[in-house]
Amino acid sequence: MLGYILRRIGMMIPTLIVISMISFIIIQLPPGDYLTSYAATLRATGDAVDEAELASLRERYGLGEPIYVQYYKWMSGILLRGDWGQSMEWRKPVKELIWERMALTVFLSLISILVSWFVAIPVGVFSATHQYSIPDYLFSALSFIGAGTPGFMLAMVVMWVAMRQFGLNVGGLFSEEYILEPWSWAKVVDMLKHLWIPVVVIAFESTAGSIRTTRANVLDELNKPYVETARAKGLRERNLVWKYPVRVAMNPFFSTVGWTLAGLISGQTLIAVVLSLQTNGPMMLRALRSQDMYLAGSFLFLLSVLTVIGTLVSDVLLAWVDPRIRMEG
Amino acid sequence: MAENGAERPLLLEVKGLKKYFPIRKGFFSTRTVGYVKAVDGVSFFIREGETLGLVGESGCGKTTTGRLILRAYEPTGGEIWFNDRKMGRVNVTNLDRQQLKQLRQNMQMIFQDPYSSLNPRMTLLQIVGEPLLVNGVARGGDLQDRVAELLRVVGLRPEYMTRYPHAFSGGQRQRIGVARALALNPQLVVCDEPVSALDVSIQAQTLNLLQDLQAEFGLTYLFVSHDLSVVEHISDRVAVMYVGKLVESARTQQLFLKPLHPYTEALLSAVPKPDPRRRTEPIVLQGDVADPANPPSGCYFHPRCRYAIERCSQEEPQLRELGEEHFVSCHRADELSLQGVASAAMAV
Amino acid sequence: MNDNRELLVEVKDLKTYFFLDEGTVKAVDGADFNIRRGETLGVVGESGCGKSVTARSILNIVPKPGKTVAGEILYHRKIKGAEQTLDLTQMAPQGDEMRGIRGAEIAMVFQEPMTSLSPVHTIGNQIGEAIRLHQGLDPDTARDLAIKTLSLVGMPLPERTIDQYAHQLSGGMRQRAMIAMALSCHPSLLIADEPTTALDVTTEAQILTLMRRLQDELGMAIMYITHNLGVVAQMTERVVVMYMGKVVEQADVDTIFYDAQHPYTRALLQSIPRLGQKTHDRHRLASIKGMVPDPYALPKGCAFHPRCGAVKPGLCDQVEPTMVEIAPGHKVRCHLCANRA
Amino acid sequence: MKQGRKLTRREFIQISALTATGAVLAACGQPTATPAPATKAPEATKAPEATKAPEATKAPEATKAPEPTAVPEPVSKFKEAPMLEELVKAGTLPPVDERLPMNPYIVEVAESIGKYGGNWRRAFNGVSDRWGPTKLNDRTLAWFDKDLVMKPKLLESWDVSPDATTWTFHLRKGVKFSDGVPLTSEHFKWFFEYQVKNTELTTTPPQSHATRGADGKWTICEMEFPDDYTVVFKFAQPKPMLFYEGGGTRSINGWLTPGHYMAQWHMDLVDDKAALEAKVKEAGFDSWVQYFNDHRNRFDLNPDRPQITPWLLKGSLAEERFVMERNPYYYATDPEGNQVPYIDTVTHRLFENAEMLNMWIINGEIDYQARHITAGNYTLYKENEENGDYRVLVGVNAGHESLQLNLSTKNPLLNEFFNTRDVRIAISHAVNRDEINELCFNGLYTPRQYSPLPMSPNYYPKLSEAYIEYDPDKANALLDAAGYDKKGADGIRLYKDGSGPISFMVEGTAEAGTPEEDSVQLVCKYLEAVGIKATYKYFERALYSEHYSANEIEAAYWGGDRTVLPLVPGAIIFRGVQPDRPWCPGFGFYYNNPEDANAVKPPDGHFIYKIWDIWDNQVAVEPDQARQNKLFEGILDIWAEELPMIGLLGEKPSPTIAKNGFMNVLDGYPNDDTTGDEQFLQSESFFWDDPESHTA
Repeated sequence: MLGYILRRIGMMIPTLIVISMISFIIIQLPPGDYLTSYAATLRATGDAVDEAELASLRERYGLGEPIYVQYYKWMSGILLRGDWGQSMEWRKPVKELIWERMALTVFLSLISILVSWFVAIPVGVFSATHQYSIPDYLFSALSFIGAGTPGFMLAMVVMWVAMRQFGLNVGGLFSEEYILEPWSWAKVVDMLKHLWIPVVVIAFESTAGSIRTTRANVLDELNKPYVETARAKGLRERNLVWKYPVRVAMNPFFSTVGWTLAGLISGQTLIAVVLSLQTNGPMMLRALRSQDMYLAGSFLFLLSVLTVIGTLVSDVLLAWVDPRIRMEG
Repeated sequence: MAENGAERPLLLEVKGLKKYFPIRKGFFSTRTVGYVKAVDGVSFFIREGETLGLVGESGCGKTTTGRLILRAYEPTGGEIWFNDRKMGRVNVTNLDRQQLKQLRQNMQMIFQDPYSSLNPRMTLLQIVGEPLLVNGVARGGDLQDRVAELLRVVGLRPEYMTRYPHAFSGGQRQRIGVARALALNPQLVVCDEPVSALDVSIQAQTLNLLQDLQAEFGLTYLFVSHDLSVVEHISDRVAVMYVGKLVESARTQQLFLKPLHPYTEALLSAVPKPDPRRRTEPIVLQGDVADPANPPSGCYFHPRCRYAIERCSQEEPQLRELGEEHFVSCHRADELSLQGVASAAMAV
Repeated sequence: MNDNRELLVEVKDLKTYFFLDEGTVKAVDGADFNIRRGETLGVVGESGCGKSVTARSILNIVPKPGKTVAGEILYHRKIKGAEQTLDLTQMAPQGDEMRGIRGAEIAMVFQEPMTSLSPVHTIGNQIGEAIRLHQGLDPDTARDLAIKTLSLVGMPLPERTIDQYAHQLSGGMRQRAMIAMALSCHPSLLIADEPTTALDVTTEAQILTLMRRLQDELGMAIMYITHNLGVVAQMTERVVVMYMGKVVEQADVDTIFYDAQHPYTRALLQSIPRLGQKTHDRHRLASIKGMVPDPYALPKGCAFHPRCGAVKPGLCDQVEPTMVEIAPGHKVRCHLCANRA
Repeated sequence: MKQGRKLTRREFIQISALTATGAVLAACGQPTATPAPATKAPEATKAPEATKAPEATKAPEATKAPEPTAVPEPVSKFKEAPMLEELVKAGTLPPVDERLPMNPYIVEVAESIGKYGGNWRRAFNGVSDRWGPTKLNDRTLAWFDKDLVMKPKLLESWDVSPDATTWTFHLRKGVKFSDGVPLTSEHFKWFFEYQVKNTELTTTPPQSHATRGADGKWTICEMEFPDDYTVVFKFAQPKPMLFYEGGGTRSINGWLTPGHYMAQWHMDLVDDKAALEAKVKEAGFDSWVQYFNDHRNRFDLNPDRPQITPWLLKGSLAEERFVMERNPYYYATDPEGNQVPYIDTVTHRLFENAEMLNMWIINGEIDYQARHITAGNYTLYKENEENGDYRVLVGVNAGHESLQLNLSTKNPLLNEFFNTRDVRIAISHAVNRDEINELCFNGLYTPRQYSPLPMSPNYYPKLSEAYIEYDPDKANALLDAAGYDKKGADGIRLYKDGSGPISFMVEGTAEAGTPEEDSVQLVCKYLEAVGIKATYKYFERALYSEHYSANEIEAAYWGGDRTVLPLVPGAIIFRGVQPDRPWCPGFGFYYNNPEDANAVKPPDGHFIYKIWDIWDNQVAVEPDQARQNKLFEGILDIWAEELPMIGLLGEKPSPTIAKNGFMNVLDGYPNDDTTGDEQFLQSESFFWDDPESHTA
């Protein structure tokens, strides 16, 4: 298995090189560059455009150079110095920007995934074992609504209700006064007060899908002969359901865990934008819109890298949880 | 018919047929580490109008052999000579795409699973008529007439033509499969476990149907099955396969009454006889069927064979003819006296 | 042929129905038979005749939307010498007592050894589970016992097999593992639901030999469900023939094969090709005409009458026959035999 | 709600209008009482004693504190914020009198003398939105009073020679950077010597320090620094608009540099060049120039850089929350000698989308802001005034809804059509401005041509009211008479040669569903009614800019702003040299550089030559602001005659959120980039009525 992983990693390298080139070309595709977009924004807000500043920036970022030179600069920076380039908009190293937000992004994603699983799996299992019961119909209806409601819309509704009905401070993960504060107990409490909205919104959407998946998977497994075997052994129904069909039905979950890696960067972008969460999603969206070349490129590249790694992780995880795959060969 | 069978011309002659499937070692690798020798140098022939039974346990290569003859798989080696009605005697393994299309009009297949081998979104007319349409044999009103005729032949009512497969029971579906196979009036029909999935009572109906059709249209069958009783019942001659190799072939009665290969003997002995008064202890073979990816040395059967001598583990036996049309690959075939099934009067 | 072994299970007028949107399927519709201690009872019939549902009714694990609606299943239990008779149909399926019987006193082996074992748990885990559950042993002792049971069923290298997964074993070995699991708690009744149907003939021979040996050694009763008349002939002492949810004939195995009275039993026996019977070419098998009727719309009268060669119009298609004992231990449900009682 | 005198918008406009009329006589930025040939900036009310003799031209030592004897006033002269008093008591800060100049800048208060303390909450949307915080801070060499008259601010006064080639700045004495270092002419010199003249740092000469000759070449001025508080510019050509061009009212960055700090980042001035090189590399920059320009010298990115702004950076704009804190050395007081700003801290909070900002507003989490706040949500803001405990003030936006027909379009038939004066006038008459206003903008706008606002000294009713009445008959008559009287079967007019129909695409960045998009669709409908086919198409703004940059645009629907003080930004839209308001992008390129690939030479006799001539040879060389304004009317006359661009609606209300209790802010202020948007009334004068309840 180790050899396999090494081999897969080896195969990833050419893939990633091609991906990095494509990322770079994609961000260069739209007309203009960061500076035209920047100037246009300025004009749109009625601000003066300082041509000297633009000229200096153009030179600063080598925007006049041919694309392959820019690409070479970028890539060699990444490979030789771990330098992902500078964000034109944020005037900061890309690496710093992404890392700054990574902790929050990962934290939020994990919490949401956990909450979603924590809810979805029991509900899905219940629905499956009580197929066509009233709670099953209820959960099904709920999960269809969940799957059908755009997350950003839900976010706005929840925010509005939280604000108008409960007078809560909404947006972001902290009250304004805590944003720049160092971590403290009060800050944690403050965060928990804010955290529930994004977690509920993000989890609601993915929970809906997860309930459907769990229910369908468990239903598939419930009628398998091995479940009957277990039943014939005299096991308690609840125990056997969790030990056998649910365990097998969880395999698809494990196999998608790897995919959530990419979601760490891009996940729930719209919701994060609506809720003004300082995660990577909104930053990526913003970078793409403002044509912040290196930042956008790095995001695209990272996304691809994480997708590729995620696939590997998924495969390994799946093999780990499923002896049928693990043992083969 | 076995008696006068010898005068009939050969329809199919298979020589040294091989099919190796590469083994891509497991989930975590894509490199080929070996081959499953699913079919490994199989030779037999079928005369026109006769039924050759091909028996063996699962994984012995019998199904693969059936498919190789139709070139549903590309053979790894060997020759398949077929006496085509139009093209004459051709080597199936060398045919080009066009010729193959022609050939397939004369070679058809009936599958084991009557549920999955029929497209649920097609009506009977479409299913049975498809080969006619594709090969430009009939269309429009002609097509309907021909399909109606075929359905009648297999014992289904022509009015069913517009229905979908799900409206039929397992036995009826198998009849649909037979009708489709017969649509182009083939010379050879490869029957791949056609009755294994059917209930006892339906199995009998289907076997009778196949026999009736053979008599009516002069069909030739390659009858692939693991059920020795069924094979005995329907075949003129029988070939036994073990781990990709043909170990014995002979006229049916000869093979069942006087087998020459210890594996055949064990197989026959293992079949539970439907007669409580003849409770026999079967010859219980030790261990499992050999792994075709990693077969034993010498005779593949030797680790399980109770007659094995040292030579069996060293030297691979060749198929040889002992007695008229009785082929066997066993070093000790001439010295052993093996037990067949006793010919007893049927109870009731 | 009388048998004075004690009764173990009495199935009396068992009715297990499935309530579906399309209608009610009377999967088991009045099954009557007994199983004595240590005997082997064969239950024969074509798919859908209700033989598997009968087995599940005994274990009280009929899947939804099925339900035992009538009848009794009397289980004569011996606990420390004391006799106790329980009606299994009256027990809560999830109750402690029922679960205590299930897997411990009445165990079951299923048809498909591949899919009947969990793909993601080791053999040892699945065998040990039953042992721990019913015998309250600690995991280590349970494991030792599981290894012993595996060697009992002739599993080569049981110490290694116990940590393997189902897919690593051959079909025969899987079925041995299944049998080991069923036997691990020394049940008094083993229900074997087509245990060799999915196996090759040489493997089948191994398993059949094994089961015979185990019965000799352990003395449990076996209810052997199969559609293979050869297996019935070789394995069982008494046979119950079922058709459309009903027992149509029951007798000792010799009687069934040599003196069957029900037209269905006879037709069944005639429709199978038998080894060593190849005498003439183009020999036709006797087949049963028509098809198994639609379970939602059973024919009036005797369910077999549309396919019966000896049907008496006005009687068979109108009146449902009752079970008649025409000879000691030989019961038939047929109008034609009614006057022979 | 306690509040001082509230200047209504109407009043404000009236005042401004009066001022504008008066401006003909009394030029802005010039005291009426001093009709000297050389314009002289008004002196501050409290003139300092005779300037100290120029001690030496050499810069004061960075660490050297000003001589205490230089400020002989008693300690009680100024008052300061409590938070600073504490620092002074603690000994970490010099007393207020040492921190303030002898003659501080006196900030006008719109309502009343303020109270100290509190925090002011705003929102921003990222580093590229630095202009919000920047405008809040940047009012430097000079600023406008309420009547839009430019007054010296950091400067005590200035002189300009009659030919406008020599400018002399007189600095306030004792102004200090936020690190306590006195600001002197040396800082102007540093900027000139080490930045302007350094061709690495400055690739094109800044317009503030150079003049363009007839040959189109730029010549850098010469500078003299006779003493610590005097800075002299000597230009090769007249430079009457020095303040306008150099952003004189805005950032100090175009004038001076805190060289005592920045020297450490300047390659020519460091001893250990390798060390600087290493720092540059470590920070991820390719060259020291980039690091210097793009990072070290930016107030919003480098909190260490000494400032002279009212508030100082604490943290970075690249954070979710951007905090600024009062500058203890800020050189201004209110009329009673209280050092400003009143408010302790300003915080900007990052929002990712406009809806979030709206949530904050109606939840009362924004204290004073007009930036990013749109008229389209006016009703929403009004409805939630009570809930959010704020009031909606309304400023006057300098922008207009307007239709630009590309007079330099490459399509010859369309070019001829657009360049027909009567066609443009017909189109102007063809649109029903009142209806657009009512249907799309709740009637909040005012029908008018693109022209200076009424409060502007350049207000010119002749232009703003020209051809604005809805008269489709007249439009049809004009079009018929212009030779476009033939129509196709669909009722659309044909070109003169009979080809056609006359059809063009109007490009814009207004997305479907916005009031702006509704309005341009209405315009297209009106045009169709008079037989002209115009189709609106939304373009992503980068694509839009590609189109106008290549002069490939036929017509555009895009705002027209810079109408408060049009001369300050160089009247770029009036001159047609602002290509994103593309009424003649090709001509604009030609004006800037006749060799430009996309330049289109206007045909001989085109009115635009007249406009350029008036600008280049009259307005741009006239140092006297009153005369400048008068001369500019020549251009406005041409506009009123030719109507180069079809203005529709203007005087757009600019909703401004002001939390109740946030004082010294007024309705009706001009909202334009040139005048600092909602900071026109000078943010350092804003205060909280109850600062205790508005702490950060």
